[in-house]
Amino acid sequence: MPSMTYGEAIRDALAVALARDPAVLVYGLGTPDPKGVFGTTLGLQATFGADRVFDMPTSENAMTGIGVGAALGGLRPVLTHQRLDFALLSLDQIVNNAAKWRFMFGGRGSVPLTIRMILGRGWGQGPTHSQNLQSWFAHVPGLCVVAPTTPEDAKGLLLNAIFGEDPVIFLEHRWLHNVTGEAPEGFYRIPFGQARRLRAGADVTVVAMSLMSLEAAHAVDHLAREGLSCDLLDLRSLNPIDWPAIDASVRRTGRLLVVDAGQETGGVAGEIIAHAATRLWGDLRAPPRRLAMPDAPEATSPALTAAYHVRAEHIAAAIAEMLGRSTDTTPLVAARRFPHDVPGDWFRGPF
Amino acid sequence: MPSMTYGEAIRDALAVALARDPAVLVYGLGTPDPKGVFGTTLGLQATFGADRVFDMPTSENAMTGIGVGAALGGLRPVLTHQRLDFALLSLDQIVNNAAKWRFMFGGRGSVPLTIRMILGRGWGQGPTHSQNLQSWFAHVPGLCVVAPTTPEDAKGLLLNAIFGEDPVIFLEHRWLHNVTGEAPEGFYRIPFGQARRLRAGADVTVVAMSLMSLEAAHAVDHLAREGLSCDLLDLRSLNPIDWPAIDASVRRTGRLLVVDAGQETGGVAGEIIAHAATRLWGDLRAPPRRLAMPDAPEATSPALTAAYHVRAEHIAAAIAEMLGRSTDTTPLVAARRFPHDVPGDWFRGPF
Amino acid sequence: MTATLPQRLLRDMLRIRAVEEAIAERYAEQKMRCPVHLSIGQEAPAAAAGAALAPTDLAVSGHRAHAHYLAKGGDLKAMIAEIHGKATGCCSGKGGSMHLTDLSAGFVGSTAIVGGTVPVGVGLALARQLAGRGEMVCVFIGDAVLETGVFYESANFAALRRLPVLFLCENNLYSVYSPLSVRQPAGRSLAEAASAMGLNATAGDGNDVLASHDLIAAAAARIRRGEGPQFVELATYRWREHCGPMFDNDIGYRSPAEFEAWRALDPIARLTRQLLAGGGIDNAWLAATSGAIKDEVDAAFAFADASPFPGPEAAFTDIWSPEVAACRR
Amino acid sequence: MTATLPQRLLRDMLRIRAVEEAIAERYAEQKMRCPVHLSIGQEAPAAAAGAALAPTDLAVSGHRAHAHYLAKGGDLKAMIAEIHGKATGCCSGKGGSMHLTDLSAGFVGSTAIVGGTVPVGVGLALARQLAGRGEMVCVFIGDAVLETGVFYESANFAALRRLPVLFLCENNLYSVYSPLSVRQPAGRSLAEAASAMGLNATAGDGNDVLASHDLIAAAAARIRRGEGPQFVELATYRWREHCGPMFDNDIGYRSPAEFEAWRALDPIARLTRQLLAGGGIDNAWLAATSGAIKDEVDAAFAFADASPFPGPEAAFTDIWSPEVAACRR
Ligand SMILES: Cc1ncc(C[n+]2csc(CCOP(=O)(O)OP(=O)(O)O)c2C)c(N)n1
Ligand SMILES: Cc1ncc(C[n+]2csc(CCOP(=O)(O)OP(=O)(O)O)c2C)c(N)n1
Ligand SMILES: [Mg+2]
Ligand SMILES: [Mg+2]
Repeated sequence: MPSMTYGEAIRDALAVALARDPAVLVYGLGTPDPKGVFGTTLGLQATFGADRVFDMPTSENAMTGIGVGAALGGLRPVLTHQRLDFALLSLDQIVNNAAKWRFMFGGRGSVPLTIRMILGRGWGQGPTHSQNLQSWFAHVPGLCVVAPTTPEDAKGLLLNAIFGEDPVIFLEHRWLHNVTGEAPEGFYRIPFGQARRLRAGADVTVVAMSLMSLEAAHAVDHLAREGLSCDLLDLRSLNPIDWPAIDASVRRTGRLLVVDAGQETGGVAGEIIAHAATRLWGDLRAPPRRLAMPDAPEATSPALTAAYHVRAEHIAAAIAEMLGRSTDTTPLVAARRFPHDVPGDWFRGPF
Repeated sequence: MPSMTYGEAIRDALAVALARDPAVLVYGLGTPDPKGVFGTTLGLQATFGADRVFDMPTSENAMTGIGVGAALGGLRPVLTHQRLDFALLSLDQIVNNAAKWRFMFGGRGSVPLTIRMILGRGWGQGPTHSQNLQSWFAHVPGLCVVAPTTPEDAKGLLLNAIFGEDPVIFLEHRWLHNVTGEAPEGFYRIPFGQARRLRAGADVTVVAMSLMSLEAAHAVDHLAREGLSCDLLDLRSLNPIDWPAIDASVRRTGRLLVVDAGQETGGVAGEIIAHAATRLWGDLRAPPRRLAMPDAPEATSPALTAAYHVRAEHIAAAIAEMLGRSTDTTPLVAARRFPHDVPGDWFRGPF
Repeated sequence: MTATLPQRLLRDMLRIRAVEEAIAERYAEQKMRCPVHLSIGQEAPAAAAGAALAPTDLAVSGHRAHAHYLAKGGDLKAMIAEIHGKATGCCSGKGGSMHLTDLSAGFVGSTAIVGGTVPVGVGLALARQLAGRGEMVCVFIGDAVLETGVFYESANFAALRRLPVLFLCENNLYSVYSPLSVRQPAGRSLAEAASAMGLNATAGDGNDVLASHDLIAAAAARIRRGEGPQFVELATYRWREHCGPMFDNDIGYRSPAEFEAWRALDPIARLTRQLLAGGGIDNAWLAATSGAIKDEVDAAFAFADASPFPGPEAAFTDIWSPEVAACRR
Repeated sequence: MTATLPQRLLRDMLRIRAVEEAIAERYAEQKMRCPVHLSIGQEAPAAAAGAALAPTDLAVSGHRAHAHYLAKGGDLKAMIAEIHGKATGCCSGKGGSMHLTDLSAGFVGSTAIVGGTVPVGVGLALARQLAGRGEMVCVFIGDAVLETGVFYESANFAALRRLPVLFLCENNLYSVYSPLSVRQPAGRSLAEAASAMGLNATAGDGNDVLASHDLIAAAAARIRRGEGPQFVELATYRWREHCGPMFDNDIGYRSPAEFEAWRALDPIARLTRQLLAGGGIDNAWLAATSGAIKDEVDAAFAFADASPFPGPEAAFTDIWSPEVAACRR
């Protein structure tokens, strides 16, 4: 399998989809511009034409409804928001039209519309460029929500979104765009509703998603070196959720930590914990736990984001505590050789 | 204390607020029309003038932002949506401006904007006129969310919303408008973050809100006649939540049922159960439980709403089951002498 | 003998009115348990559009859509059954009066959020344009839609891409009980606002069905010639209450005199007089047509009455695609 | 001696440019860790508005707001500290470059969602009108704002209530890297679209600061006379990249020739030439003014550098009011 970045995997998925089916459209602010949505749409207009790959006015609400209409008209549109935050303008169309069309017309018509939303963080993105409202979308009957972590999953889940028959919220974290991994060539689909086991283990079940799965993997690897064995599930799909995988893991470990990529109160982690508490009561040997973004907007100053996000060291410490152990997390912190508010050395601002 | 309907209590709160402070504005679609938003705004324009009590264009997003600006300009606006569903058009202004203004400007400016949202149900309201997205709002840092059940609380919480310094989502259920109760005359405020104990009991803690608190009270009274003793908390405020009251009750009863007025996945009930599972683990003697609207839009046909909502009999059965008992809920069902899709005899359609 | 255009228009208006009046009459029986927004008095724009559009053209609409659905050729029985919440309804009972669809007639859907289908119609037009097909899309809107941001956003994109879409605006002066004066600045016409967005806009008398038809047909012809999106504003008046079966001139938001003035412009009476005078129809035609319509309407109500309700499990289907629904279990 | 209007305008433009260039120069030091949208090249509309508005008038803006904040009298030190994420910043480090506020100068706030402050400005105007006070509100917008639904909704309400609000639109031809041609239909002017909503609209050369000032002052005068909301479109051009400190004429979305043509219209060079020629200023004035500005800018950066960062606990304050925050504990 070729190695590529997460961003390249998304571009690859779009190129494969556009080539495979003339019904596929790719649009959104800046789609054909020289930056190509962080590289994810570069060159697509040149190859597939301005009819199918195009820019749009700053009209998020209408352009979502236009995607709904295009989908009802037989197309498979992919709309991209450079930040999830901008999609707040389009929630009426997402919730009242895209998510409900199939239901409210009794199955007459479906809306295969994919909406990519990029999650911002750090480098002063600030209060309105770094929200992750994933739990909102997961709350809406009729929507699917995916938040892939790896290039392979990003490509396979995006293709599944495009060629499926549901409206899909596709959440991609800006900090994952430069992460590298192997991904199959050509066309393949990864079905929704299946978590991926990133690490197998016996002592505690850790459920994470998106960027948090990478942080959790660092934590789990660190603890493995100290003899603790964690079962790490990358959720991938937030609706539908892979309850069988979570249930099976918790039944084995008796312990559950959920690491949420969104804010704590009313988040996806809470839902998973509620599920475990109500349905896996007898299997839990200790109180379940969650780590999440605090109930606060992300501020702009780097001084105010330093203690804001959940990182590997917090996850490792929480797991150790759940197991009545202690762990020295300094190596985890020391492994990061760049400031806390950037995803890596490659990032020099401004976006 | 005079007796009044819930709708009259809201009208009373608005009249008291308008009379007390010239900064108070009341607006929204139909505010001064002959129906007066189900009676809740009747006559206010005649008394307080068209400058302060007014209709608006069908421009939910701008009219919310205008409320934000008016609040920043020193006013205390109350905006009403005849259905919560219409507010989906205004989420950008609610989340990115109203909820964040104080934070993103470092405390320079606050937004005392009250947004009333009426929750629809039954009589064919259908998929886009009967949503309760309360958990969305409760997820947003900077917003307060209240969902009163009684006339007294409706008035006191609305006055607290209007004269407080936060943006508040005030959720009023259409089926509560005709419910009668006593409410104090004149000006009074009920602070947020305080649940109200509707029934005191020892065997199980039941947490409910809005219309579900009434259903739960029926269930609890029914079970009391069978010797089961429930501690029923009417949440009133969904953000902030009265954790001390919930914690104290669960510590005594060891059992928790949450009855959600919204949909199950990602709902407020899940959050309360997650809280209990993570923080009250040692106090719980049995798995916590929740009842909620199913993860489906509400359909229009009465045949499709008959088994859709949670009613007193479901709550009673769930509680009995949690206590290893059985209960005959036929009296609860028999007590309702009108069709399942209307709040009472007084309702003859269409809205 | 096939009907002349005026005959078709008159027949369609008579049929729409008969259906609406039957709903109004029977609403109190409490068997139609959903909100209904009737078009009695404003049948002309719908009938005119129905005749000007090709059967393969598409249409979308809003809360007051019975007339549009019927004029576009939507199945009457399925609509009445839908309003009754029956399994045989056009949405299998899930949508009610405010959600109508008949894909075989090109009526894609009406929904209940003001302005909500405006971009949907534009998206359908985009799909048609990309497919290189000649069909156009008609988006039925009311005067309040000119207050929604999504209208301007949609119109801008339609103009930008020169999409084959017609915005057909029935200006009946009111949004619920609110007159235009509390919603839009005095002296600004709807057509002007639309025109400034890049739509080719015309306006006319929405109680004159022949003139309305000419305006719409001309706009449709421009669309088919590739001249881009069009806007037609038709002045008309709703006779009954905003939602529900009653008259409401007594409650104070509009004067009985205003109502009477508009009722005198009844588009059906007007065309009937015209055709009777000019020999386009005779009383026999009228009696036969009304009789046939009455039978059809009665049959539709009988069909709805006789139809079964959906089973309770149907409340939980058609939410996700079958594949996704399967893994949510 | 007090400055003449042209002197004030020139000084304000020079000051804005000096601040922006200082930011651009130092951005690579990675101490300003937030997105910055510079107004270099398009200083004239801001300076003109700053001079035409009264200090008690209010203003709101969007992502590209440094110039507006400074022209309205916003505190320079607090802005530079804010961009540095310092506790002394105008938002105590919470907002960064895209969130500026100085209530004492009437600059209520700028935010980062395109169109987001448009209704906020209208709401402020409503509050001012109801208070019976003479102040007006200026809403700074870019050309992309004419694509947002909220603009039309807000303009409609402003026109309906004849609110004292000025929409000041800097048309710099681009939204990020997207030219107007991919966003709005050819041949439609922004001012026309605004005018059709009921705003009194004028348009002019945004690189001619004196003409811009006259247009804005005339619009402001109409507002103060109670003639209702106004719209002024000023044509201008952003010299640097959309976001960040660099030039970007090499990346292909616009031609170097276009850039050079606009740069030749530099509003600062133009007014400088004019004033030097007409005796409105001399070289000594220029040197003194530039020197004072340089000192002020250097002092602002020194202030920012010397200022402390906010403590980490400040990440979790100012979310709810103190009363509500207390019961969330
Ligand atoms: C976004 C939204 N806001 C409010 C409503 C409530 N509402 C239902 S119909 C209606 C009036 C619409 O008026 P108009 O478009 O003129 O159509 P008419 O009823 O006159 O045919 C309103 C405001 C709604 N359905 N959706
Ligand atoms: C609702 C929304 N959509 C998209 C963006 C991304 N965005 C930031 S600035 C900008 C361009 C705005 O262009 P214009 O209004 O012309 O202002 P300019 O940058 O040219 O000064 C865009 C699209 C945003 N901030 N908000
Ligand atoms: Mg109307
Ligand atoms: Mg621009």
